[in-house]
Amino acid sequence: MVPLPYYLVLSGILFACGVTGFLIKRNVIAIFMSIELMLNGVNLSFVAFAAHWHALSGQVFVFFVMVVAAAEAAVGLAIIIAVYRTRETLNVDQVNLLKL
Amino acid sequence: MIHWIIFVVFGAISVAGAINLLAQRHPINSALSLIAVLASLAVEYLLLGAEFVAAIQVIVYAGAIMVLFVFTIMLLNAGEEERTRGSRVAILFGVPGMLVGGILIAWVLLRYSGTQSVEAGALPGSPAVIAPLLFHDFLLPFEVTSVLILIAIMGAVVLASREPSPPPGERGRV
Amino acid sequence: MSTTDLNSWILTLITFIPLGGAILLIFIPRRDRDIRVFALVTSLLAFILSLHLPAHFERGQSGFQFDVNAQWIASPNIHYHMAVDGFSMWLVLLTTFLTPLCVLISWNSIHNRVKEFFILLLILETALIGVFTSLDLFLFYFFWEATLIPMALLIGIFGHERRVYAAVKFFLYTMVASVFMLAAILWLYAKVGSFDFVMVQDAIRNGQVPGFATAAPWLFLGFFVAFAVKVPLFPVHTWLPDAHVEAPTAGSVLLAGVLLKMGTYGMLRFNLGLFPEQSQRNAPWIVTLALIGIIYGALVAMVQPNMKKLIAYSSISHLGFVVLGIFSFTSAGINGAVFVMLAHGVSTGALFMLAGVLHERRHTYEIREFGGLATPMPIYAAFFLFIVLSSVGLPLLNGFVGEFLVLSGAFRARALYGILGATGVIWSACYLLWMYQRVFFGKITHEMNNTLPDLTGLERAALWPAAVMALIMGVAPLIWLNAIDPAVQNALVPFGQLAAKAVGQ
Amino acid sequence: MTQTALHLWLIPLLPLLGAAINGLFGRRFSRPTVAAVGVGFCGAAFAMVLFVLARFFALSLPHIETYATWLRAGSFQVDYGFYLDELSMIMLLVVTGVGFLIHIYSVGYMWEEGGFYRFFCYLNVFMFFMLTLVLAHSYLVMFIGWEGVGLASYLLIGFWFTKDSAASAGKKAFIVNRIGDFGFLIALFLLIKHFGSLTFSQVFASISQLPVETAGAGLLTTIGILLMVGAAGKSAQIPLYVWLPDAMEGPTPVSALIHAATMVTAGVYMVARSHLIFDRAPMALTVVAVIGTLTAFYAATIGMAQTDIKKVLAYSTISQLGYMFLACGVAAYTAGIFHLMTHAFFKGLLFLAAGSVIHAVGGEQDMRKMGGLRSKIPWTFWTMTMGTFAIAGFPPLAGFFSKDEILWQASRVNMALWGVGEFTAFLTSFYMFRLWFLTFFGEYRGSAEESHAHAGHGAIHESPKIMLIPLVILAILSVVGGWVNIGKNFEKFLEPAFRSGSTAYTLTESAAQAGKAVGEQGSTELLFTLTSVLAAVLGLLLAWLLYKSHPELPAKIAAALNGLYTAVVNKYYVDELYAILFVKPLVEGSRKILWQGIDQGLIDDSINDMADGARKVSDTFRHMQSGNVRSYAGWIALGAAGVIAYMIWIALT
Amino acid sequence: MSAEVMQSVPVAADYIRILPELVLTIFGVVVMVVEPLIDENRNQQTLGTIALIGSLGAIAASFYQAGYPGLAFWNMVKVSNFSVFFHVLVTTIAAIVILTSYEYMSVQRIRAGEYYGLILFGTVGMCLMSSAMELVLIFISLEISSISSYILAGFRRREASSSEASLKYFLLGSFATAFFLYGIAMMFGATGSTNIDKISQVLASQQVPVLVDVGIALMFIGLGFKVAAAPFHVWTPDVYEGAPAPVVGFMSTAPKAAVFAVLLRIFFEANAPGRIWLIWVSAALSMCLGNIAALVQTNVKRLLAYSSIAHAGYLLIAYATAPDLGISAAMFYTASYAAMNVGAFAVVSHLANAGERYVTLDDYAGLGQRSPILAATLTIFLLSLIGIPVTGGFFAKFYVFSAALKSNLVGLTIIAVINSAVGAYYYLRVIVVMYMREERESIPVTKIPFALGTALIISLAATIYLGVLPGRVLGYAQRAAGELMQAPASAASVPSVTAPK
Repeated sequence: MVPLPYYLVLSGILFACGVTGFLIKRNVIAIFMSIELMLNGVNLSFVAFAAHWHALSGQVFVFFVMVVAAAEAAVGLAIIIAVYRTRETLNVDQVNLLKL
Repeated sequence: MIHWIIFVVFGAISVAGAINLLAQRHPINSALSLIAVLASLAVEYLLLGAEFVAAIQVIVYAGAIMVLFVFTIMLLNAGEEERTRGSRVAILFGVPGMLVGGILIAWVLLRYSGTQSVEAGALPGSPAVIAPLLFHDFLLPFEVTSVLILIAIMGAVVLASREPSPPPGERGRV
Repeated sequence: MSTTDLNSWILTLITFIPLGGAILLIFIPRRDRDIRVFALVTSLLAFILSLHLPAHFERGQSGFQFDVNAQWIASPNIHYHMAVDGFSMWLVLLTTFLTPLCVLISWNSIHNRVKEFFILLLILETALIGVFTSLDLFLFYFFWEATLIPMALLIGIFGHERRVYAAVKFFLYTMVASVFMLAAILWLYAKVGSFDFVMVQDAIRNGQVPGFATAAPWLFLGFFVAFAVKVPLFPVHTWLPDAHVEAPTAGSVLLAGVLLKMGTYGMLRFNLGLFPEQSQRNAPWIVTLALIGIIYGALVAMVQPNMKKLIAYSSISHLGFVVLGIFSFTSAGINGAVFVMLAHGVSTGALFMLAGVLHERRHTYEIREFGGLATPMPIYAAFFLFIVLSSVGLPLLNGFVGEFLVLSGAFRARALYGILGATGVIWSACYLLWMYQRVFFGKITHEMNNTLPDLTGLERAALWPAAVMALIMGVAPLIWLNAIDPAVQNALVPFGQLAAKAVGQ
Repeated sequence: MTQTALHLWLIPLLPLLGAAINGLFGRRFSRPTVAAVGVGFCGAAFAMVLFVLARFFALSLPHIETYATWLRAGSFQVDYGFYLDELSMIMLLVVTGVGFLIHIYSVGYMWEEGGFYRFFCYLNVFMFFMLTLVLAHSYLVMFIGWEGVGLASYLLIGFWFTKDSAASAGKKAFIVNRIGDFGFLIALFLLIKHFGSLTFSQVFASISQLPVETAGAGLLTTIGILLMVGAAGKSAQIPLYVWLPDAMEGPTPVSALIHAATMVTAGVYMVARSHLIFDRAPMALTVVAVIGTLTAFYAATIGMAQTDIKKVLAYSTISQLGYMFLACGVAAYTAGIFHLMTHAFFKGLLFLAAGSVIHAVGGEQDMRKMGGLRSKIPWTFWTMTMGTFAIAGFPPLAGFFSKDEILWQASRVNMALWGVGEFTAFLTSFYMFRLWFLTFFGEYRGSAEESHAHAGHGAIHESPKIMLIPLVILAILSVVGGWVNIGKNFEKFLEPAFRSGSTAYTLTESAAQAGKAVGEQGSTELLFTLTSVLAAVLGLLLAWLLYKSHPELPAKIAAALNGLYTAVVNKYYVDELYAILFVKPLVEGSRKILWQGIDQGLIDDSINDMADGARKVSDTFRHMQSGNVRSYAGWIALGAAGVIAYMIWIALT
Repeated sequence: MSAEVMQSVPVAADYIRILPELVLTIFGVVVMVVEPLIDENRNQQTLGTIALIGSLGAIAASFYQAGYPGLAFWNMVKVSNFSVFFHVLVTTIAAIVILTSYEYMSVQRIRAGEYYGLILFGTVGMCLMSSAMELVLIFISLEISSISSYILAGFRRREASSSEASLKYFLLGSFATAFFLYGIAMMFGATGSTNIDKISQVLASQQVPVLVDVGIALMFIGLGFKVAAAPFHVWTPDVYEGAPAPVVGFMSTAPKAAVFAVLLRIFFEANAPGRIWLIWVSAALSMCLGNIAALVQTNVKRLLAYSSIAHAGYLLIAYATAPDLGISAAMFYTASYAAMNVGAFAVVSHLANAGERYVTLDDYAGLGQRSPILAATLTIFLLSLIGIPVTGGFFAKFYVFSAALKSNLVGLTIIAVINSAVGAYYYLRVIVVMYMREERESIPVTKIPFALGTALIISLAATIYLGVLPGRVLGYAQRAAGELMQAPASAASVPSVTAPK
């Protein structure tokens, strides 16, 4: 009998970890992974809420999120590759031509 | 009771994995720890009865997507990330902001999202019950995702494909 | 068509003929002479048409005339509402009168990008006329803003060395200021649900505007700031000298001749018309600013090394008279104020033309560059003297009538106002005569001045009308005052009521 | 209003027409044509005046003609209109008559000058405004003339505009006059405010209802004093006299016409015209009297030490004007006007004669470089002698009668005024004879021959007929001019113009009447007369002593009372004083403090600083765009925290 | 279940109600199919034309669609005047952008097939956003539009700046999306539904749980990011600078419009509580940051980026006002903003020339002489952006401000008015440079190609039309707003707020 909030808090923690990752990681790919982490956090709360409300649409939503995540992954990694081609680096701190 | 144990254990694993993801300096390790997170989340899904979701979580997410990641990492043979200090803002404002936000949300969730528990498999999300939703109620989104995928493919093609072109401006009219 | 249906069309025609001309001008091939001629014809046409106004204007009658009012936009409820009364009619004529002169005076002084120049000039004329004719607050605001762009471009493109700075300064000053007016207008619209000046006025007078009492001071200020910058009143006047010095002659003429009047006209029409109570409450400090403007402007003008700057500051001084007159709330004062607007338009316009003539020959406005010019160019000197006298306020010339009325009005309102204002009589003599002496009298100090050619036919053609007008306005001001006075009495009605209220309490 | 139309408007407009013709086309005319036009139209005006005079006694006075409304605002209205009564009649005669003569004279005097047409154009313009001034039926119309003559004198003083001194003199005249006009204007505003009109008839009608302001200064006193300020400006009284000496930069006929005969007397005329106001404002009258007396004396003292023949005459003019104000100040307006007339004759004469002298010695104006001209230019000498004796006040010449009348009237009010007056009379005769002796007696000290090179003809010579004729006529006038008042005819004639409900000096008047009654009045008057004659004679003797018999003395005396002398020679340094007190501070203050300080320093800089401030802020905002993704994420996270916190706070409250 | 089984297949009407999307998709596919079949140097034009036809078809479809209002696909989409408005807007933008791209494509040598394809597909997403009634669908379509713009931003692949822009946009974009998603999760958690109608019913029925507020907050973060509202605007300047000019023209208008539509739905139809101050602050921040930061910009694209932030701020004001005024005002604003901004960027992209070499203010010096037409056009757009009367920009601001005043948001209005005055300065700078500075080194100006010309004319016409006769568009917007308010939960009106002390 795990109370619902616990799931939610767990998801929250994961989400927070994702945010932190985005903030502190330098490697683009790692940052991207942190985003995935955030998405997963969200997914968890979807499923949890779905269970809470007995509404399957939550689970369906998760399904769609995964699709989106997949798409994003494809595009994102492509972009990363493109950047890598032009800049020879994966360190976001060094990807700052555009500023001011 | 058993639920408790499973929840705690895998919850712990996922969190640990998440933290490890942050801690690890080599992206490949991060990727692996992410996989761990995903896998343990799949278990949590099962615990909540979302069988179908759990399945694709493992197949699509932990499987396909992460493979993509690993592949990229290999392709670009990304090395250890050097801890350049490019951004003070992120540390000075970002992290505290994140903490505040996170704590607030957590607090709200604990305080206001009701306390009733969900027993295992509360809402059995077998493919059998998901399918009608997916192909009936959510037909349109489902179809639209195809466009999404299409775009993703195009994007990948455009961006990742090498430029077989002479230097710029040569054919550029003036 | 018969005059009656012409009456309903006339304002539209006058307003938009220049614009039409400008649009046609776009398609005229770039043969400068044709362009000039066309511009001249257009502006003359507008002038001739505008003569219809005084011809068919019913003196004696105080209300708006030549009224045309049609729905333009349903929401917001904007009407194409144009009409003139004694105040605005003459300002319209002033505009149409000055523009042809501007065309003439720029005939040779503008060599390159002639087309753009005259297009902008004509657009500017339309905008200016629109400001004076439109009775719909929105329409008014539109034309008000519309004057900004062509003027700024005229300064910025055809001006002299620091033209960009001047243009930007001009634009920003007036733009920023007019934003407050916009805010006020929006507020009024939000509460009254109409932009129509008359409706708004009635609504206010009948107290049908919720929350007016509390908002009134701010609304008054909103309008006032916009106008004060345009006038320009003392602390916010610094854009004017720069704008003038850099502007091409025609630009200066219209700027001093008409644009500044937009400000005073606005005060008269909107600040007095919509917020009599506030006007009275704020009069003291406004008048103080006006007086400062009169004296300060004159004194600063006196020490200007640059002819155009001098004239610019003199404008500040003269416009001070106008504001003084308006906020004296006496019939003499307001009559005078309106008259000063017109007189100043003519004489200062002419002064700028004259300065332009000199600049065309020597490419400088520095007074010390000249001296003894009366010998090589006697006719020019004569014109200059005549205009100087008219703006010094010599009786029988246009300058005197307005100033005298304003001052007597101010004096009636409060002796001190009149006295301080009257010192302006001395100052103006000082700076103008001194300037005149330095430029025209004495021995010729610079070689090249020996050979300066006297006025050309075109220049005379541009200057004669101004001079004659200055004389007529001085000798027979009644022609103007007849039409102005009823409007003044009309404007003063609420103040009478206020006074009555004050007595009642 | 007009019972029988006299077409008074023709009088001023004829000269204006002349001016217009000469001004517009004069450059293409030959000199004779120009002269003909200029003199002709002025003469026409004179003829018109005579025509009016012929009808004058048939009129019911004052005869008012209004032509059109000039301006109107609300209830306030001013018409173009003319006002003819004895006073304006006299003025008309003087102005047109003397003016006509001087026009004629100018033809000869200016013949060689460039800008001949300009000169006559200006002269006619002057005539127009002057006539408007004297004919005006309301203060504002008078103000037209008032300002206009100022303009004319500005133009004529600066006639030789290439001379900086001339140009400056013209400007100075105009501006100083403007200062006077300032007072005048304020007076007008007061009149408008309290009487709602500026028309003489209406203003006076309402004023005659008011009592005499015996107790302290009231409205009328204020108005009176302000008017006096105006008058002081126009008629060169202390403290605004400074422009008149400089005005001598103008051609001599101008000095004669404007700065001796007519314009400068406008102030007197105006005060006389407003006598109703002054009659009810004793304090104002006192002010007028005192200023007049002081000016008379003060100017005379300066006159003694001047060496420029025209300057001497200029100061003497100021001093004589002082007499006129003295007269007005004691409410003896007739006497004032009487002196005004005679002064017009002999001072006009003196100036023209001086002009003739200057003409003769080829533009030399320094008396020390003259002398012994008696034989060389007899006509000039004799006419000038007439003038000199007239102004000195030798009976039975014009000056004697008028001045005597003034002093007599003054004595009846206040002996101090009389005393100063008498002494001034002595000084007058002294400096005039000084001039006389220096110019015509002794031997020639100048160097006319070479100085003649430019003038273009031979040695010192008599002026042409056309210049002498006016001289003669004026000489005759300044001899006989005074006789009109024998048997008080002149006074009787003018008297109705100065009728007024009450007079400030009713008491003295009555006393005088009482005196008359006793019958000793005749004897006292005779006594006074003798005194003034004595003063004149003394002046003559002293002048003879110093400048004829013992020419070396003046230097000694000058050396003796050095400080005083230099002070006098330098006109008490008043110009310098004004320069230091007013002009400099004004100009420098305006430049340093107002323009560079406030305008550029305070306002513009603060605006620019604001702009810079905005730019700085903008720059800091720009640097938020560090270009680093993580920083951006940081901002977003921060914002997110804010939003979340806020929303939760909202939800819970 | 049975009821649904009754009609378990979508009927024809359903397809009509997604007709524009269908048309776009089809043409997108056609473009991609055709690309390989025709030779390199002609395909630019052809593909462009196909895409253009597609977008025109979509416009037609949207108008046609207007005749069939109602729900489709089991409450997934709801066709209403509201949705039609945004459909037309977005598709028109797409059409104009395609026109602008013709020249750009060939100059920059960008692969046309994918380019046009992405634009069309992206448009599909945007269209769906405006008609979607289901958070799932909103999410997906949002992703479609975002991802396509990520890719488009990186299309100048030779320039490092472009791919960097793409990366930044992508990373931050998905970062924000995660927040948005989390928000949805919260809403779902609070109401147990992801259907907007249902949500609004629930919210109307019961007293609003805290989770909803958190949800709103998180969603606002996500959406605020997309519309570049402070403090989530940071990405804008960089991305706009790096991305290809026409693309910027596209993504600074079309997706924004769509997202604003979503915001409208969520805020008004779902009647999100306690939003006003959120908007208040965000709007004020956006205006001030945008305008002030733009003052010293010398790169025109960046400058316009900041201006778009500022405009997002003005637009957001409408969301804090009473619904009956706010919605129509916001709709009108999006329309006119789209018109002028697309136009401006069309000019910019034309001047940018190969490799976007000329995008700094100095390059605009003397444009007045070089090509008066372009200069004049750009001037008009800039004036419209300033908000000078008889341009769309004026009425856009006007409606928003007066709506704000009517809702007693005096303080916010004053801030906005002052800001628009400040904003005038940097737009003016561009005009000044164009007309009053002499150009230093001569910069080539190619003659305006037909396609671009038409694009310019259209957007110019739109700008002026909205400025002279805003009546019809506004009227339509008001009707749409009315319908939106008919939604069940619309009863609750907005509490009026006064300016902060």
